[in-house]
Amino acid sequence: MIFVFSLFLLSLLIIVAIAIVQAKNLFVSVMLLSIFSLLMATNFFILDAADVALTEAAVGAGITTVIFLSALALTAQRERKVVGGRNIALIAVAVLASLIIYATFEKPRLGDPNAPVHQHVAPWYLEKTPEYIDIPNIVTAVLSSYRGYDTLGEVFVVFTACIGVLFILGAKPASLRGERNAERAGLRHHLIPQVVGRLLVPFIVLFGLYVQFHGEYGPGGGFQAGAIIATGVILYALLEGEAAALRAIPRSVLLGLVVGGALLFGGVGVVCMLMGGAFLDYSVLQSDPVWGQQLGIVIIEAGVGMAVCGALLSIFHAFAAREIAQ
Amino acid sequence: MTPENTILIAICLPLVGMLGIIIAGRFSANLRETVTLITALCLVYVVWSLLPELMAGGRPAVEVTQLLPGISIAFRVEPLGMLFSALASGLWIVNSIYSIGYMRGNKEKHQTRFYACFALALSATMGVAFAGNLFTLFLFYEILTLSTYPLVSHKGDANTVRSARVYLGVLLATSIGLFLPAIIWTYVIAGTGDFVLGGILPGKLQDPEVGLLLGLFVFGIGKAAVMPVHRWLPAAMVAPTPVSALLHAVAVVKAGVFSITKIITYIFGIEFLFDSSSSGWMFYIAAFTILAASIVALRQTNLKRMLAYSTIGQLSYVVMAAAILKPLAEVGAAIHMVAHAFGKITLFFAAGAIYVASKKTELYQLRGIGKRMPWTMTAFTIGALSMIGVPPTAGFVSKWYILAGAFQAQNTAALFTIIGSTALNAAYFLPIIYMAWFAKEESGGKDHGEAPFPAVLALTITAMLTLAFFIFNGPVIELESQVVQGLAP
Amino acid sequence: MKLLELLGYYNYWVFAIALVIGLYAVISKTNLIKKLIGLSIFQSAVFLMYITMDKVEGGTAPIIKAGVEDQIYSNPLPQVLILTAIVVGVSTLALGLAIVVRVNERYGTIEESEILESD
Amino acid sequence: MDLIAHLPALQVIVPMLSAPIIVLLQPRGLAWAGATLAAVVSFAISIALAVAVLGGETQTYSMGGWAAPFGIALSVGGLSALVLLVVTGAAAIALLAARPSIDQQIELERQPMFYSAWLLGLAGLAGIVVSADAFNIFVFMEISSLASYVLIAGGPDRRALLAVFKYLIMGTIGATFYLIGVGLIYMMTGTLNLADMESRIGEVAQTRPVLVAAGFITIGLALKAAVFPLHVWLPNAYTQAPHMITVFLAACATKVSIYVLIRFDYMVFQPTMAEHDNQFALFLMPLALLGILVASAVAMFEGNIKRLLGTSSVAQIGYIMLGASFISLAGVEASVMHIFNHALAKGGLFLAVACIAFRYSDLRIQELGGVAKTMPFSCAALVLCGLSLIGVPGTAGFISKWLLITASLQSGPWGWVFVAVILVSSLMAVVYIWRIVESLYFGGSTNRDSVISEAPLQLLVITWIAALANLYFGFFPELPLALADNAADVLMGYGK
Repeated sequence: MIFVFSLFLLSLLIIVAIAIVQAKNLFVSVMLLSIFSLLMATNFFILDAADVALTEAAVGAGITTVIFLSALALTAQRERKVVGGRNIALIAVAVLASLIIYATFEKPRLGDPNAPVHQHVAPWYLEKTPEYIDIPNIVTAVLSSYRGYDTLGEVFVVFTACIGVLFILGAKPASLRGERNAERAGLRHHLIPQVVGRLLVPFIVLFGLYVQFHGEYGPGGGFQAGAIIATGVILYALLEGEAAALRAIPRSVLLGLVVGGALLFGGVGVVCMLMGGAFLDYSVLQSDPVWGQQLGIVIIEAGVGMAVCGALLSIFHAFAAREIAQ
Repeated sequence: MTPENTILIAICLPLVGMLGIIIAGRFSANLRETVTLITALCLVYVVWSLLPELMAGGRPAVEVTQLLPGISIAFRVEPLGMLFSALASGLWIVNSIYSIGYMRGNKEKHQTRFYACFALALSATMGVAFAGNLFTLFLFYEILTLSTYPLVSHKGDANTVRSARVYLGVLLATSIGLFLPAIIWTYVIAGTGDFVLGGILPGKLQDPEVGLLLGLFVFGIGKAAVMPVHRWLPAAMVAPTPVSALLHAVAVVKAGVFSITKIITYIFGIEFLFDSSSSGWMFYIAAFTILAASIVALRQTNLKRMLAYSTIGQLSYVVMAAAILKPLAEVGAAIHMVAHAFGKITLFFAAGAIYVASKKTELYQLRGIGKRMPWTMTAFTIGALSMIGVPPTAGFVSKWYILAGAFQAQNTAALFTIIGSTALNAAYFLPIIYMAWFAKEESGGKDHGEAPFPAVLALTITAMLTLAFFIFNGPVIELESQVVQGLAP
Repeated sequence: MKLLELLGYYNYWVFAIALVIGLYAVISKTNLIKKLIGLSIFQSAVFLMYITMDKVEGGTAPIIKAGVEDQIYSNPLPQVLILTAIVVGVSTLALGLAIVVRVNERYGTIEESEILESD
Repeated sequence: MDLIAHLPALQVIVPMLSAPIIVLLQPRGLAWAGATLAAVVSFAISIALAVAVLGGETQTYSMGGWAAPFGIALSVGGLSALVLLVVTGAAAIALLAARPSIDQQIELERQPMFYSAWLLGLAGLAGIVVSADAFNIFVFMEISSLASYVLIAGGPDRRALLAVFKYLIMGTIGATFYLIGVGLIYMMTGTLNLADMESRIGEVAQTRPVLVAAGFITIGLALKAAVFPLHVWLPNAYTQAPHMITVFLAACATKVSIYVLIRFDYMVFQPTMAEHDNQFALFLMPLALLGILVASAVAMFEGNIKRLLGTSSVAQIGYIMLGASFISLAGVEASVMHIFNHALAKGGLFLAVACIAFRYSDLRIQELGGVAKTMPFSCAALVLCGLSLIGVPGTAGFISKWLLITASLQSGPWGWVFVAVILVSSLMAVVYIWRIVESLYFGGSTNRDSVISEAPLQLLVITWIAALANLYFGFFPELPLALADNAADVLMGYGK
C-alpha cells in the first residue's frame, strides 16, 4: 500500500515540477515550489529518513519559500515571455536524462540489503555507536561526531551565506522611498490570523527547542531546531511587523548568535585539540570517552542551532529591511 | 680578474652603465653622455683583455645557474664570439661619439631612454657573443630584440610605430615560431645544447631532418635577414641613424649571422653538414638573397633603405660563406662580419651626417654634396668601395677568403654569385659617388656645411678602420683559423 | 518484490526527470528568479537520489530502540550527507536572491535579455 | 599529538575560525589587520607543511579521532602542499597589499564582512585541498564558492552583479554535478574516502553508474575549473571583481578545482577502470588545445586589461589540463609546476593592474597610454610578470613551459603538434602582453602630467615582491620542482 502511495507521490512530484517551470506568475511558482518540497519531505519520510524529512519540510518548504517571497516583493511578480533557445536546452537536458536513466539499470535495487552502501561503513556506525557514543539516533551520532567536520563546514556555509547576504544587501539602495513604510505593519488588522498566529508562535518555538535537545534520541538536532525556531520568529514578524520582531530579537543579537554558534562549534574542536585529542575528538573532554562524546555532541548541536537560527533570521531581516527601505 | 669573471663583468657592465645613464639623465645631458662613453671605454677594456687568453688557445667558460637539469645559463668564449664582442664593443665607442653629435644636432626627445636602451642592447650583444649553449644564446637574442624596440620606435609617430611593430613582429615570430622549436629539437635529440667544436649532432640525426633543422635555424634567426624573413630590416630604418648604424649594421644583424655561423660550426659541425645531402639548399637561398637584395637595392631612391637592402645582401655573404662549408670560407665568413661592419657603419654614419647637416634623405638630392661635405663623402666613398670589394679596403680581404673557400669546395655557383653581386654593388654605389663629387648641385637648396664635429670624427675613424683592415688583418685571421684547425681543406 | 524493484527504478527516474526539469529551467529561462527556482528543483532532485539509497527492506529510521534485537535500520550516512546538502542549497539560494534584488535595484529589471541590452 | 601532526587541520581551522571574529571587528583597519594576520599564519602553516612533506611522506590526520573511512581524513602530500602554498600565499600576499585598494572600493562599514568572506574563501579552498573525503570536498567547495560570490559581488560596477549571478548558477551546477557523481560512486562502493574508494571501486569499475559518475565528476569539476568551453563565467567575474579579489581568485581559485579533478581522476578512476586513462586524455586533450588557442586568440583583441588577463587565464588552464592529459610523469610534473608558476605570474600581473587601477579607474587599454611615465614602478612590475606569463627564460613561466614542451615531445607521435600549439599561443601571449606594454610605455601621453603619482607604498612593495618571486623561481625552481616531482610520483603511482 505504501508503495502505491509512494508511486503516486513521485508522479505528483514530476507534475508539480513541470507546473513550476511552466507557471508565468512567479508567485505561483514559488508556492508550487513549497508544495514540491513538502512532497519531497513526505517521500523522504517513506524512505525512512525522518531527520531529512523534518529538515526538508522546515528549510525547503518553510524558509526557502519565505526568502523567495521576500525577494519577489522587491522585484517583479511575473516573468516575461522567452523567445528562442528552448530547443537546444531541451536536447541538452534530454541527453542528460537518458544518461542518468541508462545508469540506473545497474544500480542496486531499492532496499536491497546487499547493496554496497549497506555493507561498508554504515553497518559499522550502527554496530559501534552504542559502544562509542551511546545515543540512540545514529544520524545525530554520524552528523555530529563521525562526520562532525562536515557539519562544521556546513555551519560555515550558512555563516558565509549570512554575512554574504548582509554584505550584498548592506550596500546603499539606489533609491530611498519611505512611503510604503507606514502600511507594512504586518497583519495586525486581520483578526483571525492574528489570534491563530499568536497561539502558534510559542508552540513552534517550543517545538523547536524540543527538537534541539531531543536530537540524540529522536529525529532532530541543531539544524532542524534552528530552522523551526527561525520559522516561528518569522511568523511573528509577519504577524506583528518587521519592527516588532526586531525589537524582540535585535540584529546585534542575531549576529551574536551566528558568530557565537560558529565559534562555539569550532571552539569545542580547538578545546579537544588542546586537551590532547584530534580536532573535534570529543572523547577527551571527559574522563569517560562516551560521556565526553555526549557532552561534545550536546554543545556542538547547541552551536549549530544558534548559528542556523541566527543566520536564517538575519537573512530574512536583511530582505525585509530592504523592503521597508524601498 | 680571472677570465671567468671577465665574462660576467662584460655582460653586467653595460647594465650598470644603463642604471648610471638613467640616474645621470635626471641631472644633466653632459653627465649622461660622459657615463655612456666611460661605460663604453670600460667595456672595450674588459672585452679586449680576454684577447690574449683566446690567442693562446684558452676557452674561458662559466656557468651562472642551472634552471633545470640540462638547461643552464652558461658562457664560453671562443674565437667567433671574441671577434663579435670585440667588434661590437669597439664600435660602441665610435658610435657613442657619433650619437652625441647626431642626437644633439637633431634635438631628439627621450635621449635618456635612447642611451639607456643602447646600453641594454650592448649587454645583450655581449650575452649573445659569449653564450655557451643554445639556450643562453636564445635568451640574449630575445633581450636584444626587445631592448632595441624603443630605439627603433624612437620617433613615436604613427608611421614609426607601425614600422617598429613589423620589426618586432617579424623577429619575435621567427624566433619563437622557428628558432625555439629548433632549439627544443636539438635538446631532445642531443640531450644538450652546448657549443662543442665539431658539433653535437653528428650521428644523431639523419638526412632529410638535417635539412629541416637547418631550415628552422636559418629562418628562425630572423636577424640574419635571409630572404624571405628580411622585411624587418628596411622597416627598422625609421630609427635614428646611430641606431641603424650600430645595431642594423653591426650588433643586431651580426648577432644573426654570428648565431648561424656558430650553430653551423658548433652544433652541426662543418664536416657533418658538408657530408649530408639535405643541407645544400642553404647555399642557394643565401646566393639568391645576395642577388635579389642587390637588385632591389638598385631600385631604391631613399639612401637609408638602399643601405638596408645592401646590408641584407652583405649578410647573406656571411651565410653563404658559412654554407660553403669549407675551412677557408668559414674564416672568410668571420672576416666578412668585420669588414662589412667597418664599411657599413661608415656608410650609415655618412647618411646620418648628411641628414643632420642638410635634412636630405633621398638619393637624387645628393648631387654635388661632396663639395659641401668633403670629409663625409670621402668616408662614404671608402665605405662604398669596401662594399664592392675594391682594394685597398676591408671588403676585398673577406671576399678573397670567401672566393678561396669556394675554390676549395669547387663551388662554381659561389664564384658566379660573388662576381654577379660585385657588379651589382658597383652598379648602385658608383652612380652615387659620381653624383656626389662630379654632378652639379641643384639650385635653391639649403646652405650647409659639415655635420657636427663628433659625427664627422666618428665617421672618419671608421673609414680609417676600413682602410687599415686591408693591411692589419693578421691577428683576426690567426684567431679565426683556430675554429677550423685540424679540418681537411 | 517486483513492485519494490520497479519502485526502486522509479525513484531514480523521478530523480533524473526532476533534475533535468530544473536544469532546463536554469538554461532556458531568462528571468533570474525563475532560474533560481530551477536551480532549487535541480538540487532537490539530487537529495532524492541519495535518500533512495539509504532504504533497506523492512528497515526503519536509524534510531536505535533499546531492548529490540534484530531490528533492521536504514543507512544513516546518506541522510547525514543530505542534511548538509539541504542547508548548502538554501544558503546558495539566499545568496542568489540577494544578488537578484541588487540587480533589480541597479538595472530596474530581472530579465536577463533586458539587462544585457541596457549594458 | 604534537603541533606538526595538527598542521593539516590547523591549515583549515585558523582562517575558518578567524572569520566569525573578523565580522565583529568594526573599528577602521582592524578587520584588515585580523584577516591579514590569519592569512599570514596560514601561509606559515603551509610552508611548514611543505617542509614536512618534502621528504616524500604524506601527512594524514583523522578528524574527530575517527579513522577513515568512518571518519573524515585529511591528507597532505606533495601535490596538496604545493597547491596549499599557492592558495595561502595568494591570500596572504593579496591581503597584505589589499588595504588601500579595498578602502577605495568597499565602504568602511561593509569591510568586516568582506574580509570575513575573504578568510572563508581561503578556508574553503584550503579545506578542499587537504581533504581526503569526497563529500567533505563538496562541503568546502561550497564554502569557497559562496565566499567568492560574495567577494566578487563587492565589485563597484553594476555588471559585477550580473557576472556573479552567472558564476553562481554555473558554480552551483558544477558542484551539483560533482555531488551526483560522488553519490553514484558511493552507491556502488559504500564509501566516501578517496583511498578507500580506490581500493573498493575495482570490482564495480565497469558498471554503468561508475562510468556515468566519472563523467559527472569530470564535467562538474571542469565547469568549476573553467576548462574551455565551460569557462564563460570566468572573464566577466574576474573583470568585475574588486581588484584585490581578482588577484586572489586568479591566482588560486580555479586551480583548486583542477587539483581535485586531477587527484580524483588519477587516484580513483585511472588505476581501476580499464581504458579510462585513454578516455580521460581523449576528452581533455582537445579541450585543452582548443582552450589554449581560442582563449589566446580572443585575449589578443580584448579591450579591457583585466578582461584580457582573465581570458588569458582560460588559455593557461588549458596548459595545465594539457599536461595532465598526457598521463605521464613528465606531463603531470609540468602541469603541477604550471599551477604554481601561473599563480605567480597572474597574481603579479593583477597586483600591478591593481596598482594602476588605484590611480586610473578606466582600465581600457587605449585609455592607459603613457601611464608608465607617472607609475614607472607599477608598470615595470607588470612587464616583469608579463614576461613570466609569456614564458621568457629566466622567469618562472619558462620553467613550466619548458617542462610542458618536453612532456609533449615524450607523449608520442603527436608531440610536435602540441609543441606547435604551445609556441603559437606563446606568440599570441607576446602579442597581448605587448599591446599592454606598448600602450603603457609608448602610448599617447597627451593628457598625462608627468608628475609621478605611484600607487601607495604598501601595494607597490607587495607587487614587487610578487614580481621578484617570478624571477626567483625562474632561476631557483628547486622547491616547487621537488614538490611537483613528488606529486607526479604519487599520482602516477596509484594502482601500481
